[in-house]
Amino acid sequence: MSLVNPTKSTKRIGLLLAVIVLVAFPLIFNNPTVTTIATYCVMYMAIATAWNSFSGFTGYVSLGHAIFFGTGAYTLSLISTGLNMSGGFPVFALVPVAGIAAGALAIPIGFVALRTKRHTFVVITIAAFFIFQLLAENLGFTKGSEGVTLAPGGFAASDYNNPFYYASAVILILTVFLVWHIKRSRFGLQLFAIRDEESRARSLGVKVDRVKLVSFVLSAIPVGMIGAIWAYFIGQIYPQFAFAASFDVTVALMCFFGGLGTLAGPVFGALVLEALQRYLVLSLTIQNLYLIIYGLLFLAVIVLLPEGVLPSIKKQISKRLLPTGADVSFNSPDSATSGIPQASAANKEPVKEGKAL
Amino acid sequence: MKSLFKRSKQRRIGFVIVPAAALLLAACGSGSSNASSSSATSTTASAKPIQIGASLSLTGDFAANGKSFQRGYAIWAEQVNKNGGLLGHKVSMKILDDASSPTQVATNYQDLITSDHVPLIVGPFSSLLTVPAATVAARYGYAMVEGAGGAPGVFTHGLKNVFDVSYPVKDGLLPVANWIKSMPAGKRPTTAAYVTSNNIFAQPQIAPAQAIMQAAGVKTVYNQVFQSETTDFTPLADAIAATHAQVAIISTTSVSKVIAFVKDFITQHYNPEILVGTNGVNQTAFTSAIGTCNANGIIQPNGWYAGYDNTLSHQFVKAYLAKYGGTTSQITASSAEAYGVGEVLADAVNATKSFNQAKILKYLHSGVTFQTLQGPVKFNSKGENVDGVVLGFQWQSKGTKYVQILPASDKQSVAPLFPKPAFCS
Amino acid sequence: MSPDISHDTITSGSETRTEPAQILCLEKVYGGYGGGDVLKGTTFTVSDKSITCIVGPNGAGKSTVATAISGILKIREGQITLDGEPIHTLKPREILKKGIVQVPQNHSLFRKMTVEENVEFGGFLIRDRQQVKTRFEQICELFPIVKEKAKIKAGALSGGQQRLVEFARCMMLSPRIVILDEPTLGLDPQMARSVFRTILEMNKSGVTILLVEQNARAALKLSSHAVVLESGQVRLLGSGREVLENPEIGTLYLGGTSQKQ
Amino acid sequence: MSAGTLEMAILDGILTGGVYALMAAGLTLIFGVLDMINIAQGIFVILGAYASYSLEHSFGIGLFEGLIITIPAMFLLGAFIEWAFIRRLGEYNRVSMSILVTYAVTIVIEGVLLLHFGSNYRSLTASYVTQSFHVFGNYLPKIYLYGFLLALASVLVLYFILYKTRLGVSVRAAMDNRFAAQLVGVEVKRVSTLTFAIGVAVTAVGGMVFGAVQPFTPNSSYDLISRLLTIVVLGGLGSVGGALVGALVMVVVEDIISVAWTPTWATLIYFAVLVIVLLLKPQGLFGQREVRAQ
Repeated sequence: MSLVNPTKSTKRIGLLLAVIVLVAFPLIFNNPTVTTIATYCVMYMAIATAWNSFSGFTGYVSLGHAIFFGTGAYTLSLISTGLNMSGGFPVFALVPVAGIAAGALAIPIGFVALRTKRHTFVVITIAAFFIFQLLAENLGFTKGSEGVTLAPGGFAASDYNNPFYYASAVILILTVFLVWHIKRSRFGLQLFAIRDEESRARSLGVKVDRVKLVSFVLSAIPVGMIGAIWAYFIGQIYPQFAFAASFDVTVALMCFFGGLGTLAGPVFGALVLEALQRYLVLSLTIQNLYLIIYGLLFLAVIVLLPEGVLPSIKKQISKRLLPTGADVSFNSPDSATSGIPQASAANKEPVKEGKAL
Repeated sequence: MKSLFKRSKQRRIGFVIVPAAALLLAACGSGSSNASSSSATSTTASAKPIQIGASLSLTGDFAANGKSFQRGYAIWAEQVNKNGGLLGHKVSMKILDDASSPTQVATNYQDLITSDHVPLIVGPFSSLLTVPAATVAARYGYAMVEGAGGAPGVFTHGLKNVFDVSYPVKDGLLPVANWIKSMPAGKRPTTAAYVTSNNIFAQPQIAPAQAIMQAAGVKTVYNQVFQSETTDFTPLADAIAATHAQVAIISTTSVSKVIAFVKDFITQHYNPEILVGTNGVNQTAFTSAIGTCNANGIIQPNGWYAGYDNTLSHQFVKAYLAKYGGTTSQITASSAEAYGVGEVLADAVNATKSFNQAKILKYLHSGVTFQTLQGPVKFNSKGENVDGVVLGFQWQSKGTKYVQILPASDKQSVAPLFPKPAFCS
Repeated sequence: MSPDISHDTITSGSETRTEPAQILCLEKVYGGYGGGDVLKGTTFTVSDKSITCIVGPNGAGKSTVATAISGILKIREGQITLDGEPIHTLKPREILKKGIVQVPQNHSLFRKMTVEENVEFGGFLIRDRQQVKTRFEQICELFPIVKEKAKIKAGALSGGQQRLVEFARCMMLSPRIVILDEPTLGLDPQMARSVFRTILEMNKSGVTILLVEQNARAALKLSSHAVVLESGQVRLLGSGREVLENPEIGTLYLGGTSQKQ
Repeated sequence: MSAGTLEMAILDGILTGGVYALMAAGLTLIFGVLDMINIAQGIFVILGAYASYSLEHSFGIGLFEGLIITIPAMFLLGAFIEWAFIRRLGEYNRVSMSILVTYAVTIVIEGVLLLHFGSNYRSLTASYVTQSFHVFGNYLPKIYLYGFLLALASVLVLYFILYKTRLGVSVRAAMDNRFAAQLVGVEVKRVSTLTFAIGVAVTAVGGMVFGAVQPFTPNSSYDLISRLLTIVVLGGLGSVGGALVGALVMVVVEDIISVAWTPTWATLIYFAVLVIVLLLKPQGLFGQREVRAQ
């Protein structure tokens, strides 16, 4: 993954390398603790990529994607226990079903929540989150606060984690592929237009409501599928853990850390932060210190690298390698080729939002 | 000027590299410890020390109890070492923090078993974390003796490696119910109000007690389940007060909620003849919040308290005070539960003369009775403690003394304050 | 000042004085939002009591010039001077105190407040309430709409009416220079004409006007001076008429050659 | 259930709602002027409660007297946080960034509180905490009444600042149109700092009453902040009056459902009410209708 102005071929080689590392990792590092952490990392990489494809691309911060995680978890758990499945690989066949359930649920939620503007959207997703957590706690068929226990996977103890790792890796690859496609498609362009200035996008004929809803639903599906794998992996789900309040903020931090709205950012952020957090918790002897370290790390990143780690590094490196001042970063306004009058090239007025409008 | 600028940029990038390095360290650190494997079956006296692994909630929602557990385990390890260790090995506790998360608790036990190769593990805090923890342990054939996973849900999953040294949660209110049942008809209260939080520890206690009391003619006048998200308990407490129920039972997992109810009962001048809280009543947080004098007469069921007359218990209390100082009233039942876990595990190891998990599992399932500071422990096939005794405690002497009152037949029990004296303020 | 801006003897438009003083100068100004510079060495001056019009394509930095002069955007390099004194280091309110007032492109009224409150807000910096009252009476005479709609919420006015209230508000401080950013944007032709008329009146009352206008043809006719901006640099300076009649500029920015309409 | 119980539930709701209104008023002001979502408001309330606790336990300073110290202290903390972090947020992605920054602030403060106080429940005590007035056959807890009156007084002070002072005029201008306020000479940066600081300062009062009414730990802030956010959105972002109404609606709806039907579904019904209100009126009960830009 070359960071600087990668050409098509280096990009491809980088991507290939990344996939090889992803596939080979549990074969090389086969310590179960490492593969457990790796499995969670891959899960969060997929979740962060999916979350970012909606919230990072449109600027609508969802704090309710835990709903889809929980829905996926409950779908797999309830169906597999309902059918008395005895573990093993067949249970993974329910993962796509969980994705569909999450996606289907995202339609009405998105339809309602996306009618509001950004600030309100954040809060309405929180409200929706609580509604679903409370439903899971109180409805009969979810088994309430008692939770649902699944049949154990039944895989050999020595590489028990591998099926879950590879299932998550498949979702990760599919999600990254999907988001990569979205990013360079007309659809992606519309999402970015909404993020930068929704009213202008609307006036340019973007079907804003539909585009946002489709993006919301697409981002829910991988989250639901990972939720299902998680439930099977952990073996038992309770409402307060399947629908976890801190889920979305954690994911948002990952996306921001790597670089919101970029493709590699969330993957990188999830990898670093998930591993870092598990490492800090395992290694710090003074309790709660990790909270402080974690928080200060973020404040420092926000102050020093406000665009996130990857975009900032990219900028620094490109500045150093291309000292002429030609700007290769994707966020900067169009570079000027002086002398020639250009009426079309420079049409990007700086966005300044008069907030009362 | 320019070089200064550059240097500062480098620092920024260095800052970013730190977490990435931490990740690598995490991977390498766990990987390299593969090398140190402990052959644990040796019984020679000069054997090398062993680690006993546990994951506890030292942060997050269950942190307060998790820390009590940590103390209990620590004192147990100290006592074991004082008596020459386990099969001649000095023991030390390796405790990881799971931040009250089931995901982390599973990772932690996996790490303890596969990276640290601990020969023995003991359980986490909270029924919510016990199943994920035991599932991982079962995968590697480890027995998990635990002291805080007594909710019915823990035993219905066919796990063959869970052993709870405490009494089963669903039995919690039985002594109170049986006491009420045993009262002469004229004296016996006739109405009861039940309120419980929607929680696997709190909720299962209500129904068995309610059944006994209803059979004894105690009418249920209020019975509600509330959400842990509830912000304002006053309307619930007021509604209970308005029923003038003679028995009020509040089942919660957190001291904050029982405080909220009792505070409101005080302001409403509602004085039930029997007032029971299933959790937190013995804590200083409770008495200091409602006022010591107001605690007078309030009852809590529990498996243990510092005044418990049992040789093992005395040893524990002495060791606790020596290590952590303070007064006996500051020793929580959670610490004792953890200590009890250690006692059972040590007995099993000593009886089988090995750290072999299969042998230990077989022994724990054999139906023998263990003696612990909480009294006798005997496991049924599910791992529940069928000998588990639930005691009833009550604040007496204007809230200055916390004494055992139930079961009435027990020689240690003193006469209960009945009806409960009116609140002081 | 800089030698390339010495050809301001050309007169046109409403003002026909010779050698007026240069009150506002921008010298090699660099600056922009977040990502990079929008202004890349912008240099020009504004003559006292002139109407100076800035034209250029989208993204040339016209509005950025306006926000830079009023101090809302801090410039990165170069300087901006008023009567020879640098003002780019000052806070927006200090620049305001010096008599430079901006009416920005997007609607800048307090929508929840009445027209009266809005206009009075123009005198926020005047601490003497009595003085604000007096000035408000004067403004009402200049802008009858303020009196007419005094108690109406500003958000309820039409686009053109809002513009006039914004003008009225900016006059509260008796400014020396008024910067108008796209004052006729989104207005119908009749309303636009009325706005231009008001601008001329303001100018006649002694106020220097710096005008950023998309409707370049109409604006240039009105202007005494013109600045052609392109990619943050000044491409051409001259009188309004000169620019209007420049064949290249005409083709590029004014939508066709400069034939009389 | 008797009729008296329902009346009591409503009365309780109004008294408790006043306290929530105060905490939410700070949040809504901060939103209005700074155009940001302050996730840290919850932990500020808890910090306020701990501040009162420390003064009471270490120096024997009473709850109400302690406010003389805690209010300015929280004001300064707010000013510092605004200066150190909030000011650095740009216009771009402001909502997301503000959530992240204030969340980071939250976990740092939470970590510090945990290090210092541990995770055991604490509560504020005073003789009047468990006392009540006997009026019309009902018992009215003193602390709720005091808390309500204090909250009311604080909201009145906020109103006075907003509508009768030059700072208030600036604040309202900045809330209405930040850019325009700058144009007429309002020092928006200074106003932002002051607003944030005032918004945080009221949590000293909110925290004191919260801590007297229910026990708290450093973890208590998360439930609180989700409640406060729903209150300000229900009332209309930026509207202090809206925060008052939103808080009352929240608590009263839950209390009535709890008593008249079941506490099991009370919270869910409130959230459902919120969603329905926002469906019908996306700007909240007292929010200004959003006007599409150009």
